[in-house]
Amino acid sequence: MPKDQGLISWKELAPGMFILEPGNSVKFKTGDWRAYKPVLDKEKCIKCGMCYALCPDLCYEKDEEGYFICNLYYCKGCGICAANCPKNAITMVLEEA
Amino acid sequence: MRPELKDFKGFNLKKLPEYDGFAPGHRACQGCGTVLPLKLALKALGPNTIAVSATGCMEIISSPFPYTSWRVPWIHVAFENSASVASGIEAAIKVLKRKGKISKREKINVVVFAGDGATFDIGLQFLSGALERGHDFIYICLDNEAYMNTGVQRSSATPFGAHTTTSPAGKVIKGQVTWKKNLMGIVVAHNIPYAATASPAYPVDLMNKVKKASLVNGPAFLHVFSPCPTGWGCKSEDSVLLAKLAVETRIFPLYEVIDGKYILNRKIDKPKPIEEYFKLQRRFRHLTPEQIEYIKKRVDEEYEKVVKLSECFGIES
Amino acid sequence: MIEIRIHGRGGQGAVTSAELIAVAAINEGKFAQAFPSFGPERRGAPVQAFARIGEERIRTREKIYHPDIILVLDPSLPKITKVTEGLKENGVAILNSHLSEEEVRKILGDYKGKLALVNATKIAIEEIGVPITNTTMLGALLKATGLIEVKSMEEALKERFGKLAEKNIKALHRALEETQIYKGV
Amino acid sequence: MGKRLAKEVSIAIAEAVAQCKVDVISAYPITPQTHIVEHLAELVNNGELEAEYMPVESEHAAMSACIGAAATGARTFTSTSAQGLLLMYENLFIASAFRLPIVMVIANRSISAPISIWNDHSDVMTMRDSGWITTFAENGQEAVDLIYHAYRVAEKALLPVAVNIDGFTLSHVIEPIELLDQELVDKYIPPLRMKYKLDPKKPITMGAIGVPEIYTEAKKAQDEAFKASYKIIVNAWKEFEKLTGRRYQPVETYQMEDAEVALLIMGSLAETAMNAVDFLRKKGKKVGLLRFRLWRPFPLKDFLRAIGKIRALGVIDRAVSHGSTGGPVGIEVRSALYQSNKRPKVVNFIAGLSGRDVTVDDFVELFEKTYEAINKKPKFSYEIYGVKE
Repeated sequence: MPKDQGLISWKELAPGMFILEPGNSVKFKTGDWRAYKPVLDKEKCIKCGMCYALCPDLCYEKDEEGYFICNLYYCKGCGICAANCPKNAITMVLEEA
Repeated sequence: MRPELKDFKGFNLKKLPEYDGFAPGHRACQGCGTVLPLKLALKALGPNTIAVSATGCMEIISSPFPYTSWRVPWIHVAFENSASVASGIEAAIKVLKRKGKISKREKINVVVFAGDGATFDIGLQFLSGALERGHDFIYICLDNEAYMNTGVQRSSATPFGAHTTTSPAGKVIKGQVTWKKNLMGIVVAHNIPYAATASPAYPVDLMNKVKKASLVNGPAFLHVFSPCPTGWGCKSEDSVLLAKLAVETRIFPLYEVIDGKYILNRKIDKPKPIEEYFKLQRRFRHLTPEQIEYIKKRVDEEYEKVVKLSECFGIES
Repeated sequence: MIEIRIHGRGGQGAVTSAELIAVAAINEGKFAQAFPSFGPERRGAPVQAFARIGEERIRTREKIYHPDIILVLDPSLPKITKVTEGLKENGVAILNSHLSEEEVRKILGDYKGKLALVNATKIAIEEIGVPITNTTMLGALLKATGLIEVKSMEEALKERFGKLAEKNIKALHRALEETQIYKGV
Repeated sequence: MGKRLAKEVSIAIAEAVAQCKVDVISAYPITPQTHIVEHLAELVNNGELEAEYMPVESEHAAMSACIGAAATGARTFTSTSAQGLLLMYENLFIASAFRLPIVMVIANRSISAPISIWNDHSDVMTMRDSGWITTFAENGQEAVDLIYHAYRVAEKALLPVAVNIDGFTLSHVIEPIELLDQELVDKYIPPLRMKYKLDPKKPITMGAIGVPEIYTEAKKAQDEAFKASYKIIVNAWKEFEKLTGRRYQPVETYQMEDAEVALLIMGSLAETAMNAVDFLRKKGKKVGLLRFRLWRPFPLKDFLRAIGKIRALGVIDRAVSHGSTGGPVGIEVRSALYQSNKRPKVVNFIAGLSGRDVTVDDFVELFEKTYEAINKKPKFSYEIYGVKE
């Protein structure tokens, strides 16, 4: 079993099995849980930030132009962003196989 | 109004803080309406925060070794005792500040995240003790209305009529037979400075309430409505919509109680039909017209109580 | 090693007298041990407390079954419990009583040993203002046994009672004067 | 050196805890430990001790609060007995797995039912697998010294320590006790510095899920740390001896040099038993006494060394392990001897339950019963001694 699945020597564990690296779940890909992906229509987008606020998976990041872009490494495809976009700028599209 | 809240400034949706105390890569279900308010709360609190989790979904999805989604210091001890653990942390901070081992100027938020089972049921005594002792901490109950972590068993927060695996919609008894416990009433009876209900459908309101909770000296409590697509049998994209409908149907009124004074945040004069809320969820699919009638009546009664309480203090939202 | 059993009623200070005996003895450089009987009794019920004094380290945790001394704080107790139970033949029974030696021996039944009597209730009411006889009875103990120096007991009382010590010391001294000692028969 | 004063053991313990400059005390009343936390409350409220005193709503909360406080870097204390210990049970395992240096005094008391407030060891024996360093005091002086020792060891080993004192028979006894001078305490117990704690400047995650791929490793790491604490414990006692002249060892012996029969006891009963040894020695019987001061980690080597050349050992347990092959100590001792070449006959007595007095006469009888085992195989694997038939 590879190390990133947790199998390491007991000698390498911090006391108490504490995890010393904060927020290291960023390394963990949840994007492959997804069947649908959000697609943004920048024409309609008003950069209100609702998708950013409501994404349970913290996928949205602001780009240089101020648009909120979904990081598909994490996006599980729940569709909350699309359902709550006030301008219907996001559509959920079936992932291509 | 409490002096700590005098200069309170709310958040702006367009300019939310960049810092997230919670990291992506967590294992919550698609469309989880419980991790969503958790994320928002940590955003509101910022990095100078110590978090305590009760056992439950949020603890499980955030910490499968060797990964952690917590960017703030975090501890999980057991199911029932997160309020006591937090009170120990708060006491330690207090005395270590007095002894000069922690800088006196440093404001450290101590926040608990616990589900409805951990709060309404198994941890109620611990919560009561911590509130009564007056620790300066924030307790956030993420209420998804059943024991989701163990496979959707009923809790005392499960709504009347709802199907769960231990309150099944049977041929004779159709779902939960009791009304949801009035937790806010219990909490408010402890005379704490700040208590509020909040919903992820109103993210800025929720964050503002978390911030207020952190500003007041003494215990603060947030009862947060937290839709669970898996447990409720709804579509993952509907969890925010359901949170919104719960407010608009008067099922989950949004209000604050500051020093015992009730403030209704959102008056619902023309409530949406409760059926709109029910029909999106499998847990209510079996409800009989009589049950729905009973629920409607009781929901209105409970809502009116909050309206009356807020009117008697005469504070406009 | 001398073993003392104190009989009182809950709330009369039996435990405190055991404590004072130990404190005074330890302050004299002796070894001592004091402990209550650990029962569910509440105020008013007959209770016991124990003390041991020795020249060497005391190394037993047994209860006291064969005391050298019994100290009875309440005049009504001998009628309801056999206070002399297990008392050594050459021991001494120290009782709070206004009765005569003869009358007391009658109540105690077959007890033939040394006896010390004092009307501690009267002294306590007159000197302290309450019928709590524990400190008065300590005076009787000192008179009857010479086990602890009066000065050490006074110090122990001061340590324990602070401002209230003075009245208790007075009661103690009156008991030292008024205690009557009767040899065994 | 401190002054020799007459003190109730509970009061002396509280004063020693205060001398150790504890930061957070969480307390819930239960007989017979109450005097300890009452006196600590007095010291805090009189301004004599700078600490947070948490009058929590249950023992479960008491241990939970200790975990929270210790995880934040505070020196903590709590105390309990019997049902209280059982109520905090699940937290005991978490405290040790988190490697938190919590110190707890257990004023030992029997477990319900029937409800009883008196002393035996049935409470502490339930926690023997919980990963707490566990010591037993024989008298008031030792109880106090074990407190100093507990903080020193807990913070070096990063493990919680439970100091056991017999309820009432120690907790409520007044006897001469010497507290250390404050300077010595400060020397012996340096300020607590936790490398890993809840600190926003250096965030860590405590209490993550141990998936099947890591749980075993986590337990192995904990077990190794626990075993390694033995050295820390012994060294702390050596250091204590240097400072105070008072000598402590994991296994205490009395008249064991040439003993052919011995009793093994834990706690304050051992003092009474010494009188029985003296009595029998005068009669020419070669008897001796063993006492575990350290119960966890189990002092295997010390024990094997201490038994010398005895032919029979009577193990006195103060708890019942229903349907087992002995009392908890008896089982442990038999298991320890199994791997050894030295194999005295072992008889196991359960005595002194719930404050039932075990007198010098009783110990004489127990010695006699143990003697019998040399030539005669006992009919029982354990005997509940002194029970009324």
